[in-house]
Amino acid sequence: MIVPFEQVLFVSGVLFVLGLMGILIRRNILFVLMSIEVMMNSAALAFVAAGNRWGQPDGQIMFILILTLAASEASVGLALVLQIFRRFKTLDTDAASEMKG
Amino acid sequence: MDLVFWIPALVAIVATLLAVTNYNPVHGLLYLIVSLLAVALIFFRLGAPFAGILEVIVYAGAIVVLFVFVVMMLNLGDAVVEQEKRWLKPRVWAGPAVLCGVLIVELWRVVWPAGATHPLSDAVIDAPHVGVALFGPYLLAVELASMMLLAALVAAFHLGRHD
Amino acid sequence: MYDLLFLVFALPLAGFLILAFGRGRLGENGAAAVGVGSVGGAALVTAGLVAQFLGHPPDGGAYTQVLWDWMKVGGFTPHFALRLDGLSLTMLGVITGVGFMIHLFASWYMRGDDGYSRFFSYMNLFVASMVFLVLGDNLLFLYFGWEGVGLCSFLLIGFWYKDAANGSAARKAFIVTRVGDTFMAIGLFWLFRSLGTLDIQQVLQLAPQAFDSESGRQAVRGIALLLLGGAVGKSAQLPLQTWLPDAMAGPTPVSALIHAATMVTAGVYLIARTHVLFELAPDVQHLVGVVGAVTLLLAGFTALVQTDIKRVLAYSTMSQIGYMFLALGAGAWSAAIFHLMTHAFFKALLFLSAGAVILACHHEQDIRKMGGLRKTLPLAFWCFVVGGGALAAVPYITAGFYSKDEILWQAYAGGHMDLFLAGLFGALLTSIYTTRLILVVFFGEEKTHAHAGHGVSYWLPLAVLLVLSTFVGGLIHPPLEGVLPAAPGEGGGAAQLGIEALSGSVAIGGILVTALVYFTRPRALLALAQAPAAQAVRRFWFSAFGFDWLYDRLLVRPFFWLVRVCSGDLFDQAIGTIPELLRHANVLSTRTQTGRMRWYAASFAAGAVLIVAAVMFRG
Amino acid sequence: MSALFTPQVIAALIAMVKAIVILLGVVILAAMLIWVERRLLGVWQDRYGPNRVGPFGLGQVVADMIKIFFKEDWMPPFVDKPTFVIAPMVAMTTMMLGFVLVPVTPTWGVAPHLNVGILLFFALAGLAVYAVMLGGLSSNSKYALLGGLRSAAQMLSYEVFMGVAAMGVVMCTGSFTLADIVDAQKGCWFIVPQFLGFCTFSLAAIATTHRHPFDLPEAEQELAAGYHTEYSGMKFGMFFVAEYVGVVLVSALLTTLYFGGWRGPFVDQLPWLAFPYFFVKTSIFIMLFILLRGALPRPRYDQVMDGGWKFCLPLALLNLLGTGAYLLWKQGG
Repeated sequence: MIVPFEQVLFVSGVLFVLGLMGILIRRNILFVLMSIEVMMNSAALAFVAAGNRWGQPDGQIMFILILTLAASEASVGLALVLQIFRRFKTLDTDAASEMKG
Repeated sequence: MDLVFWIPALVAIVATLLAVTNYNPVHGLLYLIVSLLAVALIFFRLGAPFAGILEVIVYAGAIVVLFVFVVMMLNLGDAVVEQEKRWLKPRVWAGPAVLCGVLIVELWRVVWPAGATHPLSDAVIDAPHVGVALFGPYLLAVELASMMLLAALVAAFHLGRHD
Repeated sequence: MYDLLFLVFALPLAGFLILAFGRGRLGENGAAAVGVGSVGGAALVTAGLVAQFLGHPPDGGAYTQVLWDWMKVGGFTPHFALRLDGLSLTMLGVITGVGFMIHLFASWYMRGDDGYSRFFSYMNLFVASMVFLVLGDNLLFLYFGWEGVGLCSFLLIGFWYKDAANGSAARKAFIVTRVGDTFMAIGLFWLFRSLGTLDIQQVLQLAPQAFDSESGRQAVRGIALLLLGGAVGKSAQLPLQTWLPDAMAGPTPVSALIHAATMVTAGVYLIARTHVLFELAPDVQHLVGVVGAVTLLLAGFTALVQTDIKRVLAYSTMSQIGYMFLALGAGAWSAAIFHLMTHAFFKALLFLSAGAVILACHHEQDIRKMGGLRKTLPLAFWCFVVGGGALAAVPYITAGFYSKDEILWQAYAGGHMDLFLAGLFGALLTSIYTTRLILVVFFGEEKTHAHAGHGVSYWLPLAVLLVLSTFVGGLIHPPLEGVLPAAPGEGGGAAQLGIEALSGSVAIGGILVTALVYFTRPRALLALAQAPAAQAVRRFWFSAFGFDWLYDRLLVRPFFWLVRVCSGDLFDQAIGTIPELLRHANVLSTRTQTGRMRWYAASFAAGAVLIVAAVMFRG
Repeated sequence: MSALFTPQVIAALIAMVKAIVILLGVVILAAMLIWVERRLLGVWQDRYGPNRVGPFGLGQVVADMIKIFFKEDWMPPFVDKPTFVIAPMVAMTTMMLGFVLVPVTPTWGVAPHLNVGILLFFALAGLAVYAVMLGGLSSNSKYALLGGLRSAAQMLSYEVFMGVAAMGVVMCTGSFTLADIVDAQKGCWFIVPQFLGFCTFSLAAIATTHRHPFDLPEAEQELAAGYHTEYSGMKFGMFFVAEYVGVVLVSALLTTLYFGGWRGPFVDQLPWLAFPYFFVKTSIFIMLFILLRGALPRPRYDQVMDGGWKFCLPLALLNLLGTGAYLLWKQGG
């Protein structure tokens, strides 16, 4: 007997909010990227659980798509981190605020 | 109480919390790996072994490795820990934490209403099922994903160059 | 062979696409190869078509190639079809043949220009549009090509866009012809409303019955008038003639191809194509002739006093197209098309050799600063002599004589004495200003040092057109029987010989008198020119009878005045408050753009909290 | 008592015993390998190798183990302690865990019927990278850091096409499960249809265990001892043994994937032949790896990376494409 669907969704929601909190409180861009990975992972968890709920493989397929998204995001994001570090000599997200209105 | 689900779930939650609040990037990443492995276990429990193993191979084995790699390349040292300590004052995290707490409570009320139970099944959806669906109705999505990966590859190559 | 008909416009179109998307990467030789080669290919296909047409004419004298259905709206299903008959074949020969020669010449003329490949891409697009204009079996496609050539004319007049004057000349040409195009569009709407079709053959068949009633006669009169308006605009006839002299701002090959040989004759083609409508409205047809006659006289007088070599030729073009209109008005359809063809030969020749002269004199266009060029530029000189001879219609040895004489004879034979006399007087004017131009440019003292051009792409087009401008061109008879109705005076006999003798002696007389006065009494000529009355007349003629001035006062200035008056009115202010509000909103919203990522993320989170709360409390 | 020993519990106990036996065997084998390698290298390089302690120098293993166990486990003061401790554990654990997959004989194996099968090996190999990276990162020393960077990049690169190469076998079998893969080789070993895959897989396997000629992370001349420069005592021992465990694991996998695992002549009639077949095949690969160390020079780092991305990856993809095309063709008739 597995837990009900709602409980898995709740766990996924908690993970998501933790990731969101990471984005809100961290100034270090590396941690921000990590938090984004956490959020994507929690979404993937919700998808896989939903796939189980309906007995369809679609949930896992969405997981795979999220995985590719996360991989692209991480590679581009980390390349940007290197660029930012090279340019501003810091990982502070607030340092890169040249687009402010 | 399904311990095979709840133990990894608690591990994942605690590890994630530690990951996003850690001062040291390397330790944070280690906690993140633990969290990912725990989620992979949840996947196994939910009858998605393929997703679980991909979570380990790609997430833990490739994406987080990239993070560690970047940390190694930047070679931040102890200075970054000091800096994080300065940045993570209660004044900074109190507000967002309260906001997130509200959100968690709300989510709890919305996704887990009292009395609502949709049981999950023990049935395993194996790699062949996923593969057949992936290269059948989702073929376009696969192509789009591959295109996105290519774009990311080009972008990362371009951004990562020394100019 | 007929199956290849579509190639005639597909090849230049492909050339245009290659050049346009190549964006100058092809280099000069590559661009020239594509640009000239595509038109050359079209010319080859046309040659094959001509051979086939003359050898084995298609059934009914016309071949139709349906490519696809363009659209389907209710019962209106215009086919995307090409129609080849004697008339369009003649036009096709002129467009691709003369067009190829001019392209070839242009590949020499334009060398070293920044926009070399851009030039050829425009030129190819022009050829494609023009071919489309004459091949379209439907007035809709004719109109499509009509606008296409207008666009290319605009692009090419303003080709050297860095000079603001060229840009305004291009705009002027575009706007003035647009007036005519609007007339034509309305005419087409009316025609479609009356007949329910725009297919040319059906229009020609249906028109006689459909317009048989009294109201029908009124309708066809209106339609013909509106079509005439379109033709007048495109062909630079009175009163929409003012754009053509300014169009000389474009490169000289453009003037040769578009503003002499092909595009400006589209009006003649249009009227010949829809001749049934004009025959149903005889007074409008006569108006066509009158417009042509007046234009040819005005342009002739104006050309007498111009000092810019290209403007002289531009006014002579207007005047020659006036002849064609005159012929159309007199019902001499075939003669008009015949003159169109020979005019294309000798006017292209004149423009190209004028281009050679201009380039040799380092982009000098003022004939007063030239002189004595016959020694340094022998080829250009002989081209001018032959082309000028054809223009002035020197009897029997030039192509222009055969066509112009045909026009005069038909006008006479059809009983249009007014048109005939105007044409005769115009012939005199033509011979005088042509002789003047040649004398001033090539005789007298040498005022500038010229460098003759060389290379096959320089002399070959000139040589070919030179040959075609002699009586050789006059021997070509367009296969127009069956397409256009016979003229009143077919097979003239003794009377025609008399007219020939008369017009020939007028032309020769004009040339001789001018040359005589120029060589023997230059002083008297100068004294005449210095006289105050003559000065006034000269200024008046020089400004082309003040049409530009008139239009400026009549149309342009009132329009500007209206615009100025309307620019600050109540509506404007009311509308102005909206951007003002937006600007304030913008200032406020830029405040929220702090550049801090956490701030944005926090607003996301707050939004998520609100949305989830809304979901929670809703149910 | 009978309630306690239900059939499931007994089965679980038997499985545990099997697992313990297999893992113990592996560790002992790995320890023995230290001696075997030194002796064999001695033979191939025309010298003696260890031959003083015990018969044929066999006591050398015991002596080394005693030394490593009882040496002071000293930790430099500048290291990041938690990660420094975790790194060798990860190395050892991931390599040992890999053996759960291997069907040693038809009946002996921890989880040869696991449904994700060979994928688990890739997951473990992916995690093994952390041992190297964390070791290099936590040591706070430039030799260790550079060594860790290099070997991490190398392992990541080679894992990519190791997976691609192994997918050829998976496609032929239609299953990730190693037991199925062995069964599928009843008629013909996969070395024949998957020769390109075998070549790339074995190359990648050597690189993943960072054995010679892919031992750049430890290139003594440039980087001292690479990522484990700062390690000593038992922690160093774990890295050291993990390397040999890796060699054994990779050899066993090569045997299973491409050489029919425990299959051999008469094995269906005489089931006891299965283990000797498996042991001999695996040993041959182990010897091969040692021979490679004795025979080949070490390539430059950029050559290693180029060889991986520009040579092996296209080759593995070609193999995969060819296999796919062949299978589709056969299916379509």
